[in-house]
Amino acid sequence: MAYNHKVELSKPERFVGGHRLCAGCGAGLVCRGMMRALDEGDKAVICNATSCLEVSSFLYPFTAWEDSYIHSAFENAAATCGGVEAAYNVMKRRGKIDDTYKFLAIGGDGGTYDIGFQSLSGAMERGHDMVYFCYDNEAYMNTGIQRSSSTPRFASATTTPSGSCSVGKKQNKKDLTEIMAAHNIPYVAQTTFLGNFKDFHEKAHRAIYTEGPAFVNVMSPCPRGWQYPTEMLPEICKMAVETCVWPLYEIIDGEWHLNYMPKKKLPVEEFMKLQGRFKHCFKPGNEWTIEAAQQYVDEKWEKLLARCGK
Amino acid sequence: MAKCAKDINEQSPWQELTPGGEIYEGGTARMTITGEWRANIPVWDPQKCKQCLLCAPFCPDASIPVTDGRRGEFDFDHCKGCGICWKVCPFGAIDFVKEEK
Amino acid sequence: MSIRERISGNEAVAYAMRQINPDVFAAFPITPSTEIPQYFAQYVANGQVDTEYVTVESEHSSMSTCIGAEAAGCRAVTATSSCGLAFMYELLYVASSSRLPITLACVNRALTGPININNDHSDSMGARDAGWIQLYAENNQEAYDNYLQAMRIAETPDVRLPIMVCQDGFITSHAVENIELEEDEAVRKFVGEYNPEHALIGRETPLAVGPYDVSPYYMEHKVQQAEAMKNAKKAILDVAADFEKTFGRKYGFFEEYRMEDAEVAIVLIGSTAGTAKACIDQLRAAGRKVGLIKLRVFRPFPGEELAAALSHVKAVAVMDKSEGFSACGGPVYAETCAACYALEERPVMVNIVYGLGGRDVATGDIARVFDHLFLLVNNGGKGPKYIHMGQRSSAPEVF
Amino acid sequence: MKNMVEIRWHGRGGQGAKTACLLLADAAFASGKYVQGFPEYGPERMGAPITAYNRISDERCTIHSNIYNPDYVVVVDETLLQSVDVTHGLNPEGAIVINTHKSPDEVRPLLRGYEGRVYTLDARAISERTLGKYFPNTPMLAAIVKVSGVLDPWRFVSDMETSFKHKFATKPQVIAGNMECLTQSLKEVRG
Repeated sequence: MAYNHKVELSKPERFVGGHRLCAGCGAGLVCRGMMRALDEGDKAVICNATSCLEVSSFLYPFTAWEDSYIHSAFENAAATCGGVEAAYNVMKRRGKIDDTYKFLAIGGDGGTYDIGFQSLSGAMERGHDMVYFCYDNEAYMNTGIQRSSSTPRFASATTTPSGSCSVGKKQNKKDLTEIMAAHNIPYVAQTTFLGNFKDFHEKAHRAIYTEGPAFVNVMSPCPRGWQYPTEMLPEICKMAVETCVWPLYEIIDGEWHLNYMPKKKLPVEEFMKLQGRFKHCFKPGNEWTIEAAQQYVDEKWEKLLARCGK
Repeated sequence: MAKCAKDINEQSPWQELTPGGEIYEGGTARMTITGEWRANIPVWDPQKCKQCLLCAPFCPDASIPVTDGRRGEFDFDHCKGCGICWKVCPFGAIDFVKEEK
Repeated sequence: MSIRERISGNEAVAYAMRQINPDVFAAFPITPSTEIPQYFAQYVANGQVDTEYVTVESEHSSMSTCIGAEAAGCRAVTATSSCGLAFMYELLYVASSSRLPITLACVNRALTGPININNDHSDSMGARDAGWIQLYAENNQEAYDNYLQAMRIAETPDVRLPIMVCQDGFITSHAVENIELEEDEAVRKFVGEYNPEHALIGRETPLAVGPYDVSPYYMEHKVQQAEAMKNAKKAILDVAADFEKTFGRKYGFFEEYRMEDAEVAIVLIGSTAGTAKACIDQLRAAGRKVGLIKLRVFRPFPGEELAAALSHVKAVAVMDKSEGFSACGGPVYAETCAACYALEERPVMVNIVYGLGGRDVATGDIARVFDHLFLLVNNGGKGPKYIHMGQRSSAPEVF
Repeated sequence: MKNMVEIRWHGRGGQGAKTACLLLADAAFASGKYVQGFPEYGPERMGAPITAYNRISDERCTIHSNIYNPDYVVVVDETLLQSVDVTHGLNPEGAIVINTHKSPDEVRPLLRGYEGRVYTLDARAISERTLGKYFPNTPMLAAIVKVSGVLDPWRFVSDMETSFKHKFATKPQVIAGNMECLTQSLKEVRG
């Protein structure tokens, strides 16, 4: 069914205000969008990795979730979710429940790319009927902006600060979306917050309503960690896509689909210059960092185009 | 034992708290008034608003209520004043100003 | 009618699991508990159970899976040993603090390192403060019987705590012995159905589990957990009483063996109790008043009851099959001493750390412990209190 | 302990010594005894020396230690005689049974001065003859039953038939061979 923005936005809110995420936090947008992608009438259980989101959305006795929710630890959202799904299967089989439930795991890049990676990989391999959403804000924000394997090269984080002898993080960002695609699960996608949220919504909906495991990677800017004024979030997301730093694509049953081709691919500095974490890259003498970042994006983009048959 | 979040507070004795910190209802975070965090406030002009609803999904705090395809006044109990809605409005129907408290 | 059989301790636990037909089994192999998920996999393959059998990629995920499944309103079980239990460590706390009555079959094995696959209690003793109920078995019969009682104890509404059913790796897990099994129907009737009031799925209202707990709530939740562990004492005895009524075998917090007039006694846990009983029979035949207390329940710790049982004894050797590295004794010793502190007249108490990493203990070793206790009775309790037994040494040692 | 018999098995990983030990426990259990059958485990793999134990008695044995003074020893692989002190602690009133084509007198010099009874059985020959393959554990099981007298041999044979019928329910053609293997072994033990 075609995306109808007004209809989708008129649904009852399933991730409510009153949570304690920072003003302008991208994670809140992922949660709202993810829950909106559920068909009305379908119930859900959310399994949350320890993260900014967790400590902000279920601070006893206040839950921001209208649906059942479980947080167990930092590194095991996927396995916990698998356990809930297993319980559902057996309860269904034994005729103990009639309702349809969907199982959504959600973690930040720390709980997904790094400490929770084994748990995620295992759950996806086992084929649980669940979706794992990663709200990727490219560092351990909950503990104070330490680098993760998702932090892009040259970003300044509190454990990879820029300094007279440092231009920020030394390594490139791990490509988790590709790694998840290599699990040969039925659905993998990456998206972010754009325009009327059509891209996000359609991917979240497809992920939830694909039988078997699915993974959605959502670039979710963090104003504090990326050092930008809160209201700049939409612009940053737009630039991530227009520069091809964060291409929109999905892998359906092993087939790669590019969802958006920029009319004119913008230089990567258009994305970087909006954020304080790359500020040092623009200092005289550090021009090479931007060149290197550009080269990396270009290489990745060409590979992606080839994979998507473009 | 208290069953509802509204009956639980920092004066509740241990016998009154739910075991393991469970909560048996959804959306109790609404009781938290995060609107107090705000320094700047969005101001909506219904006259200029074309009801395109581009602002609504961009609110991290679910503070732009939408009913039957039309948005209403901000939920100032929960709006933290991030200003994203002001930025995404294509029609200048949302202003973003310092809040006088 | 009981069924006369001969099976190993691992098979006994797997057999109990089959009879109970739990909702979710999260499986990951580790020696010596591996056979339990293997037996169970065969039950699944043969259609003898309709459990959701989840073959996870690690023990960390097996406990996580159990947490998710139990919170969803199901009976979730797993089995592990040693490093596997250690890998679950954080989740053990999550399970107990979230008040999820998960059942874990722990086949005790030395905790690395150096790596060693044989028996001691360092794995479960390391987890003793994780908020789990812990039952220990002397033999395959007790492993089976404890397993049948475990869920009812754990799921008691004012308890709601996870439970670890322990037995000694290889010594009982891989030893075929005679056992009395119960009929499937009788077991199912005894164990009953699990229908928690609140669950993540299948209830009118949603459930949220695992909050961030700020200081004004955290302590209250810990007090609740502590109360639950106290309540577990009653639940353990209630379930044992019903078990005895149903199946005829009697259980309590501990077993007293020839303690009535004992002058000296040993306190220990697990399979060594059987070896000690054989030794005690020999010594009693020679007219020596020796006895044994075999702890079945270590969490909750039956301190008052244990102190009462030891109150008439002159000297006690508390034998720990794990090193606590406290430099002053193992965990069973520390807790037994603490319990006996309230006695007006306390026995002389020594700690003997033994059997680490599968170091074998024969009846002769136990006899030497009793000899030492009589020596202490006669010398007024002089000498070291923290003793290791069974190691080679280039210096003179107590044993 | 009334009438308790303790047996120690020596074999190599993968040869079935542990299985034979458990089968003996099964057979003794079937005849109404209290049994223990347990292997001593290490991290070793196929081919490494392994030890397994049986206790068989008329009442429950609670002892859970290894066996240091066995009444009987079974050696499933004669090459172990070079490297393992198989008669260590063996009761001089008891006996040892060795899988070899040699006679008891021929192997006695390898037993480090053991003065008790020595029995041999050519398990390879019997096994290859009756089963078409080398499975030493079935012949050695029969041998220890006969030598120890812990079970009535013919009652044992009939119990084993029941057990084989259960074990080989899907391939009944192998039952006859196994039964033949047992009976020939009982007859051919040399001592």
